[in-house]
Amino acid sequence: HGTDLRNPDGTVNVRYEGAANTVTLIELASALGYLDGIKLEWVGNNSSGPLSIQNTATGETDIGGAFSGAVVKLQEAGAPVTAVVSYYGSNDDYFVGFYASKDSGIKEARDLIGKTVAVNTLGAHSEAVIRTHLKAQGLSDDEIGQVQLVVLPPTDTEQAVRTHQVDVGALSGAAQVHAVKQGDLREVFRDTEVFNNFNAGEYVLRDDFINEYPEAAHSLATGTAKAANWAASHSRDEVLKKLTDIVESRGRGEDVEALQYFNGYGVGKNAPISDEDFSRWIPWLNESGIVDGEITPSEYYTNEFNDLANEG
Amino acid sequence: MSTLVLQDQPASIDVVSAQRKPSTGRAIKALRKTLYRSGAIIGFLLVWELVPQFVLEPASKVFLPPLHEVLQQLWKMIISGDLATHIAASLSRSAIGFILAVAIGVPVGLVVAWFSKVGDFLNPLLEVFRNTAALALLPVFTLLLGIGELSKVSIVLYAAFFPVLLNTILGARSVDPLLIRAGRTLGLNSFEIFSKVVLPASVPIIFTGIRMAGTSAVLVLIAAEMIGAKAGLGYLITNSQASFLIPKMYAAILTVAILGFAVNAALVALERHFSRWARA
Amino acid sequence: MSTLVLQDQPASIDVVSAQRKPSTGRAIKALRKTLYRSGAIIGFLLVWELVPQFVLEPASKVFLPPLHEVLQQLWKMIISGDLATHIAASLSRSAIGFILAVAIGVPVGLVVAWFSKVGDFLNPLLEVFRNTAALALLPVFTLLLGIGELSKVSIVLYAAFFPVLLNTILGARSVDPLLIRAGRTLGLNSFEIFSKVVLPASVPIIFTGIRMAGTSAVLVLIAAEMIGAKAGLGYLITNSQASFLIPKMYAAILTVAILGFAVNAALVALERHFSRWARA
Amino acid sequence: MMSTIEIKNLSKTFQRTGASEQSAVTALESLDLWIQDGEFFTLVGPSGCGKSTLLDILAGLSSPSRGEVLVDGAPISGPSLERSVVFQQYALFPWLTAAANVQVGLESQARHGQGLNKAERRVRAHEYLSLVGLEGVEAKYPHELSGGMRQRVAIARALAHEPKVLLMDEPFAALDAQTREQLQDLLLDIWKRTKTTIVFITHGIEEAVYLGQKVAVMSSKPGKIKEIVDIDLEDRLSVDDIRSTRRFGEYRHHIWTLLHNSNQQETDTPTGKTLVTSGAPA
Amino acid sequence: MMSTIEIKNLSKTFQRTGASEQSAVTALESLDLWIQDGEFFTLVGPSGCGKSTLLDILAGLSSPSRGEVLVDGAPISGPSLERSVVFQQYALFPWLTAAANVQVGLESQARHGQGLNKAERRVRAHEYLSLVGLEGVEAKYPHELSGGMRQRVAIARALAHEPKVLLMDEPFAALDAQTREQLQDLLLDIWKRTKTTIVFITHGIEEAVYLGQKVAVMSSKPGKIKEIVDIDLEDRLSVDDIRSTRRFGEYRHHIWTLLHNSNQQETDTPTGKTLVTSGAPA
Ligand SMILES: Nc1ncnc2c1ncn2[C@@H]1O[C@H](COP(=O)(O)OP(=O)(O)OP(=O)(O)O)[C@@H](O)[C@H]1O
Ligand SMILES: Nc1ncnc2c1ncn2[C@@H]1O[C@H](COP(=O)(O)OP(=O)(O)OP(=O)(O)O)[C@@H](O)[C@H]1O
Ligand SMILES: [Mg+2]
Ligand SMILES: [Mg+2]
Repeated sequence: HGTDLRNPDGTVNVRYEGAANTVTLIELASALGYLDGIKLEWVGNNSSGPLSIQNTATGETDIGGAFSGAVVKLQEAGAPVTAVVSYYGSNDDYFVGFYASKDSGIKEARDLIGKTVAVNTLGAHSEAVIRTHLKAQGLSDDEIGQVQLVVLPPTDTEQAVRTHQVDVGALSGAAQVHAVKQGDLREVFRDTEVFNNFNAGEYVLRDDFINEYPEAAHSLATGTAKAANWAASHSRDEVLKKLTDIVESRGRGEDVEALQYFNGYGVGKNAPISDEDFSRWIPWLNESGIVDGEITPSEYYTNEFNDLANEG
Repeated sequence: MSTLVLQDQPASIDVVSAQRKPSTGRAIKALRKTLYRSGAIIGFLLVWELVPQFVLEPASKVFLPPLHEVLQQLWKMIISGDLATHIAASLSRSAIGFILAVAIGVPVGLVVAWFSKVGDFLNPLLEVFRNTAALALLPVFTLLLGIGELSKVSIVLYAAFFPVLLNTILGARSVDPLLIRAGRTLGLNSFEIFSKVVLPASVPIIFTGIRMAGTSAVLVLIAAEMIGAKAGLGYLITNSQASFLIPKMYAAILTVAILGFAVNAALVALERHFSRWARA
Repeated sequence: MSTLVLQDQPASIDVVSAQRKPSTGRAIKALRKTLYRSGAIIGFLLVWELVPQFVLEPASKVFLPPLHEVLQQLWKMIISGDLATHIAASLSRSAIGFILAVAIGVPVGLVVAWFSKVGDFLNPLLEVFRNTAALALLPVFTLLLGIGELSKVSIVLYAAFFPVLLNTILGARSVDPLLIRAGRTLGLNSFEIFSKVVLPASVPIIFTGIRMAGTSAVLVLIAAEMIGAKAGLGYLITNSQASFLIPKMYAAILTVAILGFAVNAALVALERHFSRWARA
Repeated sequence: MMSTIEIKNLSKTFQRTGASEQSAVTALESLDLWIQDGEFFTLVGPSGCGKSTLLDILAGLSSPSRGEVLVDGAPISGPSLERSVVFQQYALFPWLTAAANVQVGLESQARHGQGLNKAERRVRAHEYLSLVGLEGVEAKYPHELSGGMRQRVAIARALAHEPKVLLMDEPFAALDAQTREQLQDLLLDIWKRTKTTIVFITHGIEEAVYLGQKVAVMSSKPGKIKEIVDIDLEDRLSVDDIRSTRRFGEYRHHIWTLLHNSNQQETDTPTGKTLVTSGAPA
Repeated sequence: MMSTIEIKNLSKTFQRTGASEQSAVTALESLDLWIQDGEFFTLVGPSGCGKSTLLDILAGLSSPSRGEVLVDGAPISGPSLERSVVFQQYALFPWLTAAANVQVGLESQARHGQGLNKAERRVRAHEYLSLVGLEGVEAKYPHELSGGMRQRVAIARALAHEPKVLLMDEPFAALDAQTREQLQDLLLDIWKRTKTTIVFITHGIEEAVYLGQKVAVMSSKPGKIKEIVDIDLEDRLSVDDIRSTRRFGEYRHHIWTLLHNSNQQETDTPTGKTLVTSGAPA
């Protein structure tokens, strides 16, 4: 993309999009001093993974992260990007759950037929999980088709479920904790029931960025993995203190209160990427017509820059 | 800039019969004229087709596919009936909101204009609301009215209401007082003055408002559908974008363009019809 | 509806001197009038304050906080300077886009109107673009121009351009041909006819377009800022919403409302100034 | 079909509230006038002398400040179909065809239960359009008609419901000289046939003399009747170009003198008078 | 300041392209006319006979289809400050003050290097506004003036750059009768002082006779000069109400007869003629 990203001091300037009231893994990595030779430049907030990696593909940012399925779709559409490190996943602490109002009578997969489900963005994690789950629960394609997905900002989802504007809402992270705390919602299922613990999304870099600044790619991937490990290995209080410091010092007019709902990044140790992280979604990708037949997962990613992953 | 003001009218009176058998010479001329007039559009479409293919680098081409790919995609959606579903969803929302806006805006506007006390009272509030970008209120509509059809129709109603209302007030206020005097001497009572003089006299200006409302309705609806919808053209655009179905996204945008054009043309035709008596 | 057409002018001629010392009776009257006129706004604000406190259930109250909470929040943001930053970001974007739209739209409009061949050629394309909701194109702008200032300013430019352009064309076309003939007999050449007759004669209609452009510019900017921005009022709204800072969101919306009102008032004042010669 | 109009001690004052202090304009002061059954009564006077004010009061569109106006002995309480008005600017409803315009008054009558049915109304409209020399324009909209034709439609509209009195406020002022003369003849012809009482306001001395049996000359500030001149000319339509005759010239001159003297004090600055000409088309 | 106008065998045809076949309207046919230095020349004729067409050609705003028009021996090649025009609808620039309107022609002159400087232009504007009886309105916008005052400004504007010829197309038609008479007198007065050649179009026979040294009567379809009447009256301004005199009546009648005969065939249906009155204010 032609623009020289190198700063006068020799560091590489890396543009990225953040998220409101949240500290992303690279931000944490940077704050922890794990990003050698990198200077992060915040260009705005974004709550959609697909848009985030699109902006990376078009050169608006240099790093973006999204759900694996979206990474596949972007590459299948022809964009020259490669995934270099996992940046979120699902485990017992951090996961995507599907919640209905307690008085709604929705308890299991079959109850979802003909109902509406709110998700944060289409074509991504929640959609893929719910489709896969319904299929696994033995629903026919026709029945699955009757489950309507609606895009809603996560903050609206809670209220929308409570007031029955949607029947079920997909929630994760802070919005999830906030909603569950009220005690009037019931979890119908969560993504870890479908796949156990898994890495769900990757940071991607543009291929030309990788070629031009391999050491920066290296620093980003490894730093992210280190930060994920740091968050998993420190006490909640320590992590929260760090995150609070970061949010308070960056002055984006955010709400530190929201951090109290933080419950990890869900990403596995060392944040590696595996073939499975992509092949897991093949049925859904096929069904939604984005890819035909088999895919070769190894084309989409590399662990080459993640030293921790290479160590095993 | 025509100084030939006299020309049109007598000519159109005399020649109604002669017009029935256009000569071939005229046909060719008309064709050439049409071609000339479509020149810019054709040029634009050509650029769209050729630039992505021959000028852009592959990485950009992904996000700006050539026209034929977009048309193929459009055709697919037409065949499958998908497009019809989305158009129907968008059209019905904007139609309901728009019709409500007209149905409420015109009578309220007439009342406000007629009873100038009411106007004095309401005007400042109306001014504030009118100048509050509908989209800034989108979150409020979602919070208060939910994410369903109600909030979408409401925001369309909101966006379309003010142009209708304000033009109705303007129209009714600018009715020639002479016509009202004439009406009174012809035995019309207050209500008849209202319905038979003020209303018809305001029609041309009201229609300007209605046309503006049509534009607003479409604009705001697209934005509203980008958030919390499961069908509609706005939904189709964001959804396609999120799934990197870029030709599909352009097909949806093209549809919005054509739809916007058609809605406007329809309103202009309606306006012509209802204002045909207005000074030529 | 006033039939008292004669009244204003002679009165304003005779009484300029008498007006200098308004009596207290008049002051009270003016005050009462102002109060009456603000009645609806005050009523609205009261409802906003009281309904959330006494009517709504607590769960809904979270999403519609009473006015004083919103004002507190607004005050905090004013004190901290946050609000100024966001206003500055939004204002500068819309101002740049808007000024560009005027600077390009007016000359292009005049040329199109004057050279009717050019008009014939461009018109269909302009019609299509004009009716394409700017927000439907937002993804395209982001794809092609990125998520930075350029794409935001461009979308404002796009949205503001068409009202200016089309009203300029309309204005220039509806210039009384008699004035042009008069100009020619007074020794004006083509360019002077253009700059000294057509342009000033079109000013009132051009200004209508400019006012519409102002509204469009704000509307579209808010939407653009809702997607991918790091400052600006649209960003403030969505960001506050995403952070559950509901009073902050309302404070931002209130700011948009006041800003919209102020922009419109400023444009109306400008219009008055430039059109003061137009028939009263 | 006829009516006597008695105006007794009529005054009209306008309050002006635009400014800090209320100033009042006395448009008419202590005006007395007697207009007979079936008379063609013309009224000339300088701009702003209160002609239109008087006509408005006769039409019931505004009410006297003092004094009274009786039509056939009864005071005027508002507009009525018995007194039709023809305005200078035609005042046709532009969204109605010529025929529909002519039927407006007829429909009002019908709503009050004393009128014609729909078919009869259409016939009547046709009849009155023919009376003013307009046949075949029933379906045309006002903007498709010339100024002269529009004023003919307005006259047909004013007459169709057969009022007792026809009030006309400079009806021909906006027309060109030749069309004006045509319509003057048309009006005389109609008057002779229908014998409707006509009150006709004009600025034109020639027009006043040509049309009126009586010409009232008004003076201004405040508006008063200066003199009423009886016009004794042979039938205008039977003589070729009566306007060029000596007798006509004498009447003309007499009224000219009356007007000229009454104008004298105000016309010292040539602008003085025209300032008030707010009625002139812009 | 004066100029001879020679019109030789002038024809003007308008092509109408609105319909399927091109139809042509012959507005003027083989017209010959000779207007002398400093003459006050009036032109009357029925609506649509080509009066405005002729004036447009004289102004250089449109060109002849055949024949030629010479001013002081040279053919007209376009509009020129030597020939000023006053239109019926004033045609003032509404965004300019009265004084600024009057200066438009002066500024054009200045741009061509043969004019006055800024201060002189202001003085000149004041001078000509005084000439038409308007003092103290320099800073007013047209909408603040009455119709009569506007037309005065238009006359001042036409004269300020001291043209050789003043062309006037029904300049007083939109004014009320009394204002019109005032402006007629004003115009005569100016003409006597400046001795500018004036070509004055009107519908009004009275106006034509009152103003003109010569009255050309036109007939229509196609437009031709029917007769040119020399008017031999004493100085209008020195006689009280010359319009009511016998001699005036005779001229009036003579022209009336000329017009009446020429109109005869077209006026059979009263609507026939007025249809063409497209110039009437709507
Ligand atoms: N509604 C009104 N309010 C205040 N003053 C008025 C009103 N109507 C008329 N006048 C004043 O009353 C006087 C008479 O006006 P009117 O219109 O009756 O005159 P006119 O004789 O019809 O004049 P013209 O010949 O110009 O039509 C004028 O001084 C005018 O300014
Ligand atoms: N630009 C034009 N195109 C076509 N026909 C025209 C045009 N201008 C004038 N005519 C025709 O030429 C004839 C003469 O018109 P012109 O305006 O000169 O008449 P006039 O004597 O000025 O009429 P009036 O008294 O109504 O002003 C009319 O038949 C008119 O319809
Ligand atoms: Mg009057
Ligand atoms: Mg003419």
